[in-house]
Amino acid sequence: MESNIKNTHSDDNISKDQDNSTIYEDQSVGVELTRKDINAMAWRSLLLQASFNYERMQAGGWLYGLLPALKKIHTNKSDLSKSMVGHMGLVNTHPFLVTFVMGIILAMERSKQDVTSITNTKIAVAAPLGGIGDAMFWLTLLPICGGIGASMALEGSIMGAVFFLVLFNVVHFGLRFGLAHFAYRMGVNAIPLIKANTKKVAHAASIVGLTVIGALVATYVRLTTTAEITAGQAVVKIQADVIDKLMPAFFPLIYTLLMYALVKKGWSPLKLISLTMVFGVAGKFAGIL
Amino acid sequence: MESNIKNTHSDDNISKDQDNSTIYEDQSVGVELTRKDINAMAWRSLLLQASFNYERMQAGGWLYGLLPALKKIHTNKSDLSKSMVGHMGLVNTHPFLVTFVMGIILAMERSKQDVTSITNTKIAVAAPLGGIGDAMFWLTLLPICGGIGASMALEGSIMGAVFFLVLFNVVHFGLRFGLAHFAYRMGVNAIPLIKANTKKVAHAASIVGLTVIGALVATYVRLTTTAEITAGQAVVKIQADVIDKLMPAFFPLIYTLLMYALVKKGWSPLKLISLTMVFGVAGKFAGIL
Amino acid sequence: MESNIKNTHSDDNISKDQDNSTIYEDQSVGVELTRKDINAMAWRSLLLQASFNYERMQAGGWLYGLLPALKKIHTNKSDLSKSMVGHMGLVNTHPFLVTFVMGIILAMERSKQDVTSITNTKIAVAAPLGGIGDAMFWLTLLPICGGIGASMALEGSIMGAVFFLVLFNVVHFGLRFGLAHFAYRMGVNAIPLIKANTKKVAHAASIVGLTVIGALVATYVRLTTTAEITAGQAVVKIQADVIDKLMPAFFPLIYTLLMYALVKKGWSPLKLISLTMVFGVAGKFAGIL
Amino acid sequence: MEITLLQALGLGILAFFAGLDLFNGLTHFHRPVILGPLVGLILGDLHTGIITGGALELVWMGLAPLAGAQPPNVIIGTIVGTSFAIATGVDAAQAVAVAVPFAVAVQMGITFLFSAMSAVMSKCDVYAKNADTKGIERVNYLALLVLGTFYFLWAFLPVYFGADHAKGFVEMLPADLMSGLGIAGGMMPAIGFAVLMKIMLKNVYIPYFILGFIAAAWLEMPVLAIALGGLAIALIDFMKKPEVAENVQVKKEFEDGI
Amino acid sequence: MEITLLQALGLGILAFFAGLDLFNGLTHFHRPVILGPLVGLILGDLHTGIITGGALELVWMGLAPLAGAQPPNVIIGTIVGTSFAIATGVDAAQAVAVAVPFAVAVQMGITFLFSAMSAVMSKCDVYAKNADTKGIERVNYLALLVLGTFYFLWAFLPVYFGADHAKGFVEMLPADLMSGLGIAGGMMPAIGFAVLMKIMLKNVYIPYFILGFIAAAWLEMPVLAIALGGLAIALIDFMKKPEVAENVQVKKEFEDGI
Amino acid sequence: MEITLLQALGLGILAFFAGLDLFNGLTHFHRPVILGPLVGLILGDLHTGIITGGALELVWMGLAPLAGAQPPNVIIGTIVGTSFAIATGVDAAQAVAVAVPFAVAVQMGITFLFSAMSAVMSKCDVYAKNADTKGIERVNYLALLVLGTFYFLWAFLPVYFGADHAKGFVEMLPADLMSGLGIAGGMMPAIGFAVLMKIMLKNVYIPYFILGFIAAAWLEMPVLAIALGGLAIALIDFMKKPEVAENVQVKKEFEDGI
Ligand SMILES: OC[C@H]1O[C@H](O)[C@@H](O)[C@@H](O)[C@@H]1O
Ligand SMILES: OC[C@H]1O[C@H](O)[C@@H](O)[C@@H](O)[C@@H]1O
Ligand SMILES: OC[C@H]1O[C@H](O)[C@@H](O)[C@@H](O)[C@@H]1O
Repeated sequence: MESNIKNTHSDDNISKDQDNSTIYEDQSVGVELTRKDINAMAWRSLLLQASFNYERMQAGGWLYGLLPALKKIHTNKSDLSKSMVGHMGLVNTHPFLVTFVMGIILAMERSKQDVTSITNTKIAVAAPLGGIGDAMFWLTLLPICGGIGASMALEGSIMGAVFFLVLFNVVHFGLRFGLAHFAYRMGVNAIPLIKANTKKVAHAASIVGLTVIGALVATYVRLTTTAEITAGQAVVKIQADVIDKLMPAFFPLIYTLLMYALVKKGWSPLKLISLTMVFGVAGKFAGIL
Repeated sequence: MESNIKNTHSDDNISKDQDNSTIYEDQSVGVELTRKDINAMAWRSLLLQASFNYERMQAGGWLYGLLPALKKIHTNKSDLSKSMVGHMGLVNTHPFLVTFVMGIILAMERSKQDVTSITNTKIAVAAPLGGIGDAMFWLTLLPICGGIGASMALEGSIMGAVFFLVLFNVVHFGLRFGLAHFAYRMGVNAIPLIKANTKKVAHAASIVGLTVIGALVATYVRLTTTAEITAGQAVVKIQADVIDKLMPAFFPLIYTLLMYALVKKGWSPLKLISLTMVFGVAGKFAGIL
Repeated sequence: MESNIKNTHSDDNISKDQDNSTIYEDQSVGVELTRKDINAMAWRSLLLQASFNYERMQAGGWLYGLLPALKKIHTNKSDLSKSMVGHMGLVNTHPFLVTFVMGIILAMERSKQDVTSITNTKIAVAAPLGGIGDAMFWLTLLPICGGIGASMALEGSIMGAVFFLVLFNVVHFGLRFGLAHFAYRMGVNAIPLIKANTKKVAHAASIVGLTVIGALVATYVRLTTTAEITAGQAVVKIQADVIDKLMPAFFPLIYTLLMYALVKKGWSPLKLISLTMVFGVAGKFAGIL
Repeated sequence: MEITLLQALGLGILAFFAGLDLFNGLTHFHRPVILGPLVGLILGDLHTGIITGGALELVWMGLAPLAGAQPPNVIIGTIVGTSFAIATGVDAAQAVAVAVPFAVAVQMGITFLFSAMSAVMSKCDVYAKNADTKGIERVNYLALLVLGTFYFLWAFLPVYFGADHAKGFVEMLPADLMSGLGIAGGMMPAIGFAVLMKIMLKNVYIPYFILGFIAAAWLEMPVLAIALGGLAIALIDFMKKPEVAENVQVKKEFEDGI
Repeated sequence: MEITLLQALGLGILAFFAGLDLFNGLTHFHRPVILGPLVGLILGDLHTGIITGGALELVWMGLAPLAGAQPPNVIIGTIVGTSFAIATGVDAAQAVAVAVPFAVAVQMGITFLFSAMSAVMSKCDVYAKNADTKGIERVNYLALLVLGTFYFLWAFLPVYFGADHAKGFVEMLPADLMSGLGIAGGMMPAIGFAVLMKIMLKNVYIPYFILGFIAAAWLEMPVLAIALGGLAIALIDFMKKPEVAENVQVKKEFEDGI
Repeated sequence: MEITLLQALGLGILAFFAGLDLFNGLTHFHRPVILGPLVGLILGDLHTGIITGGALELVWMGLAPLAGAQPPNVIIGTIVGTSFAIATGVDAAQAVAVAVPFAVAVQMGITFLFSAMSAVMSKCDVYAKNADTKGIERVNYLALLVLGTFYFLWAFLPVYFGADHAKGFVEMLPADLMSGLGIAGGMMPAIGFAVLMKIMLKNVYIPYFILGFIAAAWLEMPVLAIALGGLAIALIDFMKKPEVAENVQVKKEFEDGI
């Protein structure tokens, strides 16, 4: 509850605080971006994660993707720098859906929205799309294409590889370019609507995002115990007789929540991976995994 | 969103516009309708679809069912005509649940509501009941009774027919007459409530209606492909290996949405049926259905 | 609808009516309750149902559990009596979760809330926890532990009994004492919040409660018919061919609703049990159960 | 076996009333499970009538007119199919094959009729304007007569002249055409749903359509269960409002407080 | 085998405490899986006790007092049933048959007791008024004593006098009566749910009841899953409010704007 | 079979580009089903490459980097595993055993790289401040170069020097260690989800997490279905607001009424 209210407030504050430094000097609408410009953006978005890192995540590649357009929009150097600085902030989203966010953002840049509301929109839309995209593409599209491809490959047919590559990338590039143009065009006509609804859209997207993450935890985290309680000739299989009856995917849930707690505690991915490996190996040796 | 808001508005307008021609001259509450009158209405409602057609759908039979009661209520000829004209407007609902709508409407007529709000209520309640009724009676009650009857018939027993006829019509006539009386009595005591809540009731009914329609699409539209991709000795069954893994009932959904688009484009049922038949036959010859 | 609105109002009235007799004379915050006091309360809560009866249900045992703490808090005799009288009102909740309610209530007593709002909170929180607790402990935890224990016992191992006793009571006493301390501590810091949110918390708890009860009806009430309709060599099994196709757990639902109607009519449990037994035996003799 | 003129007429009359029952009366004695035996009675082979009727009932399961959209016509399908089965002694499966093209033809015929019928509505408007109740009733009665006659002919003619040639006629048709029509039959309900959606679907209801679809497609819940679920959701929505009112009220006080 | 007076007394005392544990203490050592072995110990046949206890545990699975509504009494059922099994060496199934009538009788006895107990509440009111804490405690202790004694008798008497005749006695009863009582046992939970509903069910909660029912009846989800789902829905509802507040606020500004 | 220097270099270059494709380009030619055959081509045994690739694809199914969290590295796993299978002619299963430790090592290496890379961000800030677009681009290109080289080495070295000793090396490792790492691999996605949750999870969204979990854990619905369900819920929430607005308005009038 509180946290919820609190955060709402904070949001307001952000969107209210009108620190001048966040307003572009040149307020005249920037030049129209051509289809070529948007395509360029989409192509460059392929390098979104070139300089991926755990501090800013995709920030470097994100800015890289926007640069040509930003240069066209902000003829005034100090505005350009202002905008670039803003885009070096942490951002992380799904690499296929990123062009959707980029398109909207470029539309906002062009109409010279203040940097803060641009940043807010960027985060609000990008973050949930990360989870959604992972679910849709990494954990649904990919396994399906992979599964079909593999089944053909196991019969020794090279067609498996071809089938996989084609099926997967039709979706991939279709989305990457389609969304780029769609979002930019939409963005141009809908700036006010977007500013007004960013929060609502983000809210809706987060609902979908968290729903799928909840599903992913149960679907993709594999963790079961082999522990048993033996009593005379009677045996109780902890997993089959207790856990599964109570809550399937119990351990995956617990472990994910543990990871979550540690992440919030600020543990680095490296530490988490090490921990997981120790856990797995130790558990195996202890004979409970 | 917009469309939603827009339509809300339009509704308001309608319910606001107080064009006098929609007010009955004689505002004195009409004579009480006896059980006999309501029964008469229920009996006549059996001809609801006598003059069914794609312009007004059940309008003709609907008015036919109300006539005796309307004559009793509107002693004043010009009022009677006013009311009859109103009831010739398009209406379509489920033939079993129709008496529920009729009952409410008669109650409103009797208390001399203005024609517009009567029409609004009629449409608002009738439309969703169409979808709900189809789901409950044509696609749940009928298949169950039919299934049982058929299984008995296939064993050569005439009881199948008897069983079917009895079971089905107990429900049928029970509802037809039960709802007629219930709705009229309720209506009389609840006019204000009804006027106030028409929108809310319609909203609730629409929620149920669309939910079941979504279910019906997946349940009753049968459309699968036999197409395969062959590569060496490896074979990919589009339906089993791709579609079913991605979304069962994918084609039924697509085809329904296609029909929907065409219906909105104003295609006539005749054209849609022809199209469907061409599609089915062509698909068969092409070997993909 | 109405009933809903009505009840809302009534609630307001209650919480508004500030009959002085419900205000404690001594308004100074009572002495801090030590861990020992809370433990004492938890221990005594084991006798919650000592004087269980159908008029006040757990009232007697409830008061019994609170007494030592109440004596410490209300040094002033007339306040003590006022408080005790308040706690003799009907209350019923789950015996494991009761300490959660007790903890909150003691916190409120200590800060000398007026008796009415204490009573409201007690009822509002206790009632739904009854249904939830039954679902979680009597109908989920117990069958699971029992099932495991039994399966071991049937193999002749005494470990079944041990396993059952340990597993079950770890949860039991863990909750009983854990909740007691948690609730009291929470209560102390959150009185205002609690007073403000009682209604909302109760609402949330009731949602969960009714959801599980709906589930329990379908899960734990066992009632099916053996009736058949025979026609020539064709046979229709009412349960398998009609009911199960239409609605599994149809009869359990109907019978529960019947019981509910009778309970509201004021039938005593004794009468309901007798009725149920007559029904069961008669049905058996009639050959339809 | 020869089908006599009298029998053919009998079947025609049966079709007349069954045809009305499909949209009016709705006792559903027009369903194969009942119509089959009746045809059997008329043709003097009750048993085959019962069996074939049972078989056809399963074939037409789930096919009913939705929002006026016609599936392949069950009545003519049953009458022609059953008569054929009795006349030539083939089994149900083949009877179906024969029934289908007729069922489809009538499906289109009726759809055409319902389009044409639109014309008379303007006439009704006039009657209504003049409060001419008799006129309205006449229109409805006439419409019934037309519909019934239509059915009479579609049952009488093929059975009287066709029944014995039907086999040959059908064997002429390519098998793919037949099964193609069968497939089309399975798709027909989509049209009805589309019309229902045109009538009922506003943007706000799209989510509920999705939920219903999911429940049926993936959870494979029966329609009744899903309808109940929809009802529950609708009720929650229906009973929510007051709170808001309440809130506004709260607000009111809060303002006065100022 | 003969059951000695001492053993019968032992069982009576066991019943005394188990009886209290059913509503107080709630360690659930009164469940058959534990009570069975204990009876076995007393009667000197631990093994049979364990087996029979296990069997009876399954019979009584899911039968617990809900909202004070009594199912057939598990304790007397277990003690009489197990003793009988040990005494006469019949198998569990028959032991159950013998246990049922006693279990049912005690079920009614306890229900009666809980009705009668209402009387003493007024006494408690007086104690409360006088802030007489001792009084309140005395009432509770006495109530326990009464309940325990009741159990003692219901275990001691039938076992001491009945055990060996029980077989004959039960064989006298028509089989249908027995299985009829069994069926009734299966229906008993409905009473508890009904009482819970009386306490908790307001119109606004009907939809949630429906949702829970659907999830269990059609989706066959376990109760825990459904409870979690209910929790999620409740939380959504619980956390929604603020928004409204927010809106109102928005409104406020908007007004000021004027 | 001996792996020549040229072949090893070829594999190294393959790894270079595949490595970039894992995070950039994302055509996913880096997945085993395609990478396997490519390795096969280079080592002159296409068939084994295809088969092994198919097998490894299934092993890595569902393992992708989420929120930057690395699962055991699929590329080095595939290249080393497949080369080993081709070189020593063992079956896929054993190839996997060999692949795992390398895959895990690289998983950690990359994670380390992504931590180190954080350092250069401050550099980017400076470039940004000076609107030095070239600078930004340079950083990204360099980063790609570093990453690619890292992959080159991890493919080249083990294959060139290791491939034939790999078997011995792996046989030295205790079997439990290997399967323990396998188990850990299955747990890795939890890390990605945790990071996603850190980014997206506010209290208000907890209920939706629960609903998604229930749908997957108990109803075993596929992710797509659950996402659709979430979408429906989100839309309902999204389209609800206006009403409130409306209400407030109502309120407004009501006030004016005063
Ligand atoms: O859809 C509602 C209603 O529409 C038309 O009136 C006919 O198709 C009926 O069979 C159907 O029930
Ligand atoms: O229903 C809540 C509660 O009611 C009564 O107190 C008893 O039946 C308990 O067993 C039950 O848990
Ligand atoms: O989670 C969103 C996104 O996070 C990181 O950028 C990478 O792990 C991507 O693979 C993933 O899609």
